Parts: sequence; C-alpha cells; structure tokens
Amino acid sequence: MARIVGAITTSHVPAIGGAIAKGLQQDPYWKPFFDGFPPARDWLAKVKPEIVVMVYNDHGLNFFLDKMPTFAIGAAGEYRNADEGWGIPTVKPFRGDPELSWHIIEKLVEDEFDVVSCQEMVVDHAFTLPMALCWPDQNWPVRTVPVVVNTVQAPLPSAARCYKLGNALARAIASWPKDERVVVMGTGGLSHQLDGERAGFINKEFDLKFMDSMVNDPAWATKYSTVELVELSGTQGVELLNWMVARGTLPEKVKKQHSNYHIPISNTATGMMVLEPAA
Amino acid sequence: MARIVGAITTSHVPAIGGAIAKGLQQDPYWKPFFDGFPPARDWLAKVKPEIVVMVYNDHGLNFFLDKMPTFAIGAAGEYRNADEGWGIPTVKPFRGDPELSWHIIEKLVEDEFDVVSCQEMVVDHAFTLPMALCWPDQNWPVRTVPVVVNTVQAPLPSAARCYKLGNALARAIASWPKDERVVVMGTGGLSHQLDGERAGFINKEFDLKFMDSMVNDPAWATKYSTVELVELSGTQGVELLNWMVARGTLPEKVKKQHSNYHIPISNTATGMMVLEPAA
Amino acid sequence: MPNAKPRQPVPGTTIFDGEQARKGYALNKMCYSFNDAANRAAFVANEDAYCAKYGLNAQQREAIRNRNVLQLIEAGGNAYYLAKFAGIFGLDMQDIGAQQTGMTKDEFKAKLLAAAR
Amino acid sequence: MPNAKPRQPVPGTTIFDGEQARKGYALNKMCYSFNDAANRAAFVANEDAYCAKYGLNAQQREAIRNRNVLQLIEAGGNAYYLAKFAGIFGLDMQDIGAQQTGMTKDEFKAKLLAAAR
Ligand SMILES: [Fe+3]
Ligand SMILES: [Fe+3]
Repeated sequence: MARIVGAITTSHVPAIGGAIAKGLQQDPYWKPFFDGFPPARDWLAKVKPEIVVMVYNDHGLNFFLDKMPTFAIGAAGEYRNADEGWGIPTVKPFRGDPELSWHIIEKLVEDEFDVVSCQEMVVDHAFTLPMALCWPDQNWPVRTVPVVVNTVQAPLPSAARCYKLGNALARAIASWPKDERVVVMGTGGLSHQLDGERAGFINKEFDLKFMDSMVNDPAWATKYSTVELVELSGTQGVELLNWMVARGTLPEKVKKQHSNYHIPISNTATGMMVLEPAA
Repeated sequence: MARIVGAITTSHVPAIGGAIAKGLQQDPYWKPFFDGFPPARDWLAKVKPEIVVMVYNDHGLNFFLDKMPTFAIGAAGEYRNADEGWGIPTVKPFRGDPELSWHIIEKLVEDEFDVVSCQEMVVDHAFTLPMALCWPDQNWPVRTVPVVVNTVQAPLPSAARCYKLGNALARAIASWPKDERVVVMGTGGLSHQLDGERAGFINKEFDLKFMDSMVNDPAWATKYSTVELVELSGTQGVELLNWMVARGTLPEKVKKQHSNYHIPISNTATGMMVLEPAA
Repeated sequence: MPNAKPRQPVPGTTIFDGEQARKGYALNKMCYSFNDAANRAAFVANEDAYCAKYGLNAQQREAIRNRNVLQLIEAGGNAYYLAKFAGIFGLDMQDIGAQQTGMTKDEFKAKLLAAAR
Repeated sequence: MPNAKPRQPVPGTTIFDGEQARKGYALNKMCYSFNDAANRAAFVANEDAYCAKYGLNAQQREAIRNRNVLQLIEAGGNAYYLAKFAGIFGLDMQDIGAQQTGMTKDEFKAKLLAAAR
C-alpha cells in the first residue's frame, strides 16, 4: 500500500527560475524566499519519497482554449519542460510513473471525477520550479504524476470540488498496491494579480488566514466561490485551488513541519508549507 | 426558459454516409434502416427545435490520446466536419451557439462535472450522420452544442455517471433564459464489436431490453459496469453511453413517439428512438 | 482481493485500457495522422520511412506490414484509430471482421444476419 | 433573479470567462504560439503579417501595436497568454503592473512592498 507521507505547498513565480539560473539565492531580494526551502529539503531527506504527485495549473504551455480541461492527469513515461516564451532555462526531463498514473485515472473516474488522461505532456514552471526548489541539484530522485487544475479559464472548479479531488486522490493512492512513499505538492498563489487596474493586489490578511486554515480548518476556503476567491486573493491568487487539492490528500488532522511567507517576489505574496499527517 | 422537447437516439455507422452519398436509401440492404427516419422527421417538423444538443463520441478525429477527455463540450461558433481517413464526403458546417455552450459549461462545472471546454472542434460521423438522417437536405435549421463522451479509452465514465450528466444537462438547459426548443440527440451503438476474435458480436436480446428500458426503466443500464456493458453489447456497443446521457435529459416518464431496430448495417445492430417527455 | 479480477475478462476482446494505450501509443498516433489525406499519401509513398517517423517498434511494424488486425491489436492498436489505417486500403468493417474471425466475407455477413433471428 | 449578479463583480478586474474567451480567441491563440521561439522571431520580423495570419480584429491589432495590456485585456486577452507576448519585449510582471496602474516601476514596487506591512 502506497502511503502519502506529507504535502508541500509553494508559490511558483516564473522569476524564481531566473533567480536560480543567476544564482541569486543569497541576494537580499531573494533570500527571504529561498530561505524557506532548506527545512523542506531536510524533511524530504527524512521522508524519502519515491513519488511526487504534482498538483499545479498549466499557464498556456500544454493546454490551449481549444481543449481546456478542468482536471487533467499525466500518464506519460517522461515529462519535458519547454520554452514558455520568456527563455527561462529548461531543466532535465522528469520521470513519470504510467502505471500509477493509470491507477489514479481509473480510480478517479470510478469516483466520478471526469478527468482528462494525457499520454504526452509538457510541464511548465508551475511543475518545474517547486521541483528545483526541493532538489536544487536538479537530479530528480522521484517519479512524478502531474495533476493539472484549471485556474485559467472560468468556470474554474470550486474550492470544494478541488478539496474533494484531493480526497479522491488520497483514496486512489492508498489503494496502490506498491509499498511506496508519496509526497503531494500543490503549487501557485498566494495572493497576486497580474492583470487589470487592480494589478499588484496582495492580501496578507487573507493569505495568513488561508495558511492557518491549511493546518487548523482545511475546508475553510470551500465556503468561498471562485469569484470570491479572486476578489480575496487576486486573479492569479486563485491558483490556491492547487493547494486545496494537495491539502485534500491529507487527513483532517495534520502537523505543520514548516512554513514561510514573504512579500513580494515579482508581484506575488509567496507562501510555502510542509505538512504531515498527524501521528 | 429553454425547454427540451424530446430526444432522438440513433446508431451512427460510417457506412451510412457512403449510402447517403450514393443515394441507396431505397436499396433493399439499406431500406429497413433508412425507413426508421421519416417518422423522426415528421416529429421534428412538429416540435421545431431551434437547438440540437448532440451527445456522441469522437472516433479519433478531434481528440487523440495525448489529451483524452471524459466529457467535452463544444463552445465554438461553427463546427466543421473533416476527412476521417476514409473519404466520407464532408458536409456543410454546423452553426454553434457559444452563449448556450458557455451557459451549459458553467452550470455543469457548478454541478461538479469536470468538463473540457472546446472553443475549436471538428465533428465526425457520429455528429454529422444523425443530423443528415434528420435533415436529408443538409440545410441544418438548428444551432448545435456538441457534448462528447469518452467511449474510446478505458476507463470510460460509468452508465450511472452518464445518466447523471444527462440530468445535469437538463438542469442547465432549463435555466437558460431564452425561450427556445431543444432536442437532445444521443448517437452510437447498439450492439456491435469491430475488433478482436469476437468481431461481429451482436446481442439482439440485450438491445431490445435496453431500448425498452429507455421508455420504462431509464436507469436500468446503470446497474452494469462499463466492462459488463462491453461484454453485453460489444467493444463499440458501449457507445450506448451516449444514449444514457440523452435519456438522462428527459424526465422519468416519457412517451415513445417512434422506434426502429434493424440487424445488420455494416457490423452493427442499429437502433433509433424518438422520445418525448410524458405530458 | 480487488486484484483477482482479470484485466481482460471478455473472451476474444481486448478492452483498450491504460496498459494497451501505453503499448500502442506510437502506432495509434501514426493511425491518427491518417485523418489527413496528405499523410495517407506519404505512408503509401514510403511505408518504411513513415513508420520510422512515428517510432513504431518491431512488433508494430510487422503488424502494419502484414495488414493484420489481430496483430495490430496485440501491438496496442485501438479499433477507432486502426479503422483509419484500414481506410487506406479501402477495407470496410466487414473485411476487417472476416479477417479477424478467419471467415470469408460472405461467411462473416451470414454470421451478422444470423444475429437478427 | 439569478442574473442580477454582475458578470464582472471585482473592481479593476476582468475575470476571464466564456465571454472574454470568445472575444479573445484569435489574440490568445497568437500569444499561445509565442511558446515557440521561431514564432516569436516571425512576429518580430513581420508583425503585420503575423497578426493577419491569426486573424486579429482591428481592436486586437491596435492593442498589440500599442503594447498596451489594458487594451489587450479589453480585446479578450488572457493574462497567462499575454505574458508570452510581453516576454518578446523582455518585460517582466512589474513592468506590466506599472503600465496597467499608471505608475512608474519604482512606484509599483513600493506598492507591493507596502502590502507586506
Ligand atoms: Fe502561476
Ligand atoms: Fe461509433
């Protein structure tokens, strides 16, 4: 039986890729952000996952509006990064785990989640940056299963539906017969808005309440509609839906191993958390 | 308030396109099949729909295994037919209704159906042939909303999930503020199998029971898993899932206006039905 | 014992599941390309080069060479995509059915008619 | 009165819904093509021809010509695709933010920092 040993949630701003490429981790602008990650790496060294289930949103690299999924699951043997339009350096390919992917797809469809299966998929910064933050040598020691959530094109899945998807993912993983350790990552957010007269919107109060809810009241955000979440966290802050999926894979009671919150990187309030199932 | 005035379900064998192109409607091989449609046309002339919601499965024209949806909804202004590999003559484009499509997509996502929205889409014989059978002059008098169901790549959505999708479509259409008449079509089946040593499998007894259930016991087929439906109706007979969606858009009590059943066209047991909500 | 269920429980039938989809990805991708007449012509003009472009493995290449549907299914082919390959040779679904069941086309047609009784 | 809700209830914010997606389809499709470096080069080499190829309407063409993000959003552009257009000119998200809010980049940065308090 596979076991979810914990979840890591983190922001995924493209500029982080540039900072990594230029080695700016100790630069005063970047240090408060990068300093969040050594504790996560220590934790990963301890829990030694074989598999990362990566919950993120595609930013218009693999999906376009001709075929825009609500939820998509990767089922490829390998996932490559690609040029997203800004010349962020691409990273080494990621190993997939098609057997586990198909197991998850089967269980999710059985559970009445109408997912898209993707046997070929390129992954963008929302997938690659959290991996690079966790494993800076970029020798990925895990196999991966991408879970893509639509945060781009309204209607978005509700926070409640995302949380339930997390619950269903947990059931699927628990029924995987191999004795393997799984870390679920949820990437994106926290509050930020790139577009419109409200560009630059950040809501520290909401973010801190949201991060607290991850520990103490996991369904808290499900009381908001996605439009209300845009109002509270910005047009891109709504990427926190990926956090809801990741949180939904853990039991109600969790232990916070670590967290960090910093304003701003680029236009974004960045947050990260390491959560474990409570013993 | 839009109103679903009824449903038409029918098989959609590619060879029908060839027979239409060659004018074989009165040919002894084809006559028992084509004779099913004049009553449907009379009914359409009476109920005068403005809109057809077409529930079908794509046969590898618009979707490939790189991005394989469980449920996809067209949201384009126009849908074109295209060469599927066999040189079936293509037909005139179909008008879409993007406003209604988006209304349906919003309502379905709100109802926790994780649909794919498609702003660009080519439609195959499973869409075009039922239209050509209903309007032989091929001057399509309706706007259309394509609803695509995965019957190609297991895991398929269960018959129960498909029936519930129909229920949700009915709610979505009922909440559309325009005063328009909608016909739902469900295409594919009935029993047939193209592939494997069991090619040519037909199950008349099952088909007749299934057609009876459409009238008298609409959830009957939901007791079967999709693998059981393959066993009972063949690898392509499972396209009857599209019938389940269409049936789910009607109330429990319906009136059968017409039906036809004929074996074989190509390798297929063909069925068609015209159902109305009971007064 | 949820895994005691056989993966392919229907005799004479290969349900196209994730395992088949993985096995047949290159083959089905090639067949999907036959939606386009120019690609069908390119295949006919140089079958070897076309198969190589899509990275078919030896089993798939052999099954394509043999125009053998059961072998194509064994190699991961899906009926809906394979139909586009059959279309290149003007084969209809009854030709395909006859080939797979080891019947003549007339025998296969008779079998279908018999189902009407 | 379910339709009494305004479609765009958040001030200064255009939620990218079906209506925006319809309006902006050609524009976003062009921006999506900028994932590919060769397409970015083709745009730079002949902007008119490239916009014509994607069928941009006059409003979209004008907004592209002006490199004006608010106009691009008004014309149906989506932030995630528009970011790829901005990338051609080496603009970062703070440049974009400053442009849309009518601030200098330093003022915009100060605004972000203020949110930390
Ligand atoms: Fe993002
Ligand atoms: Fe079919």
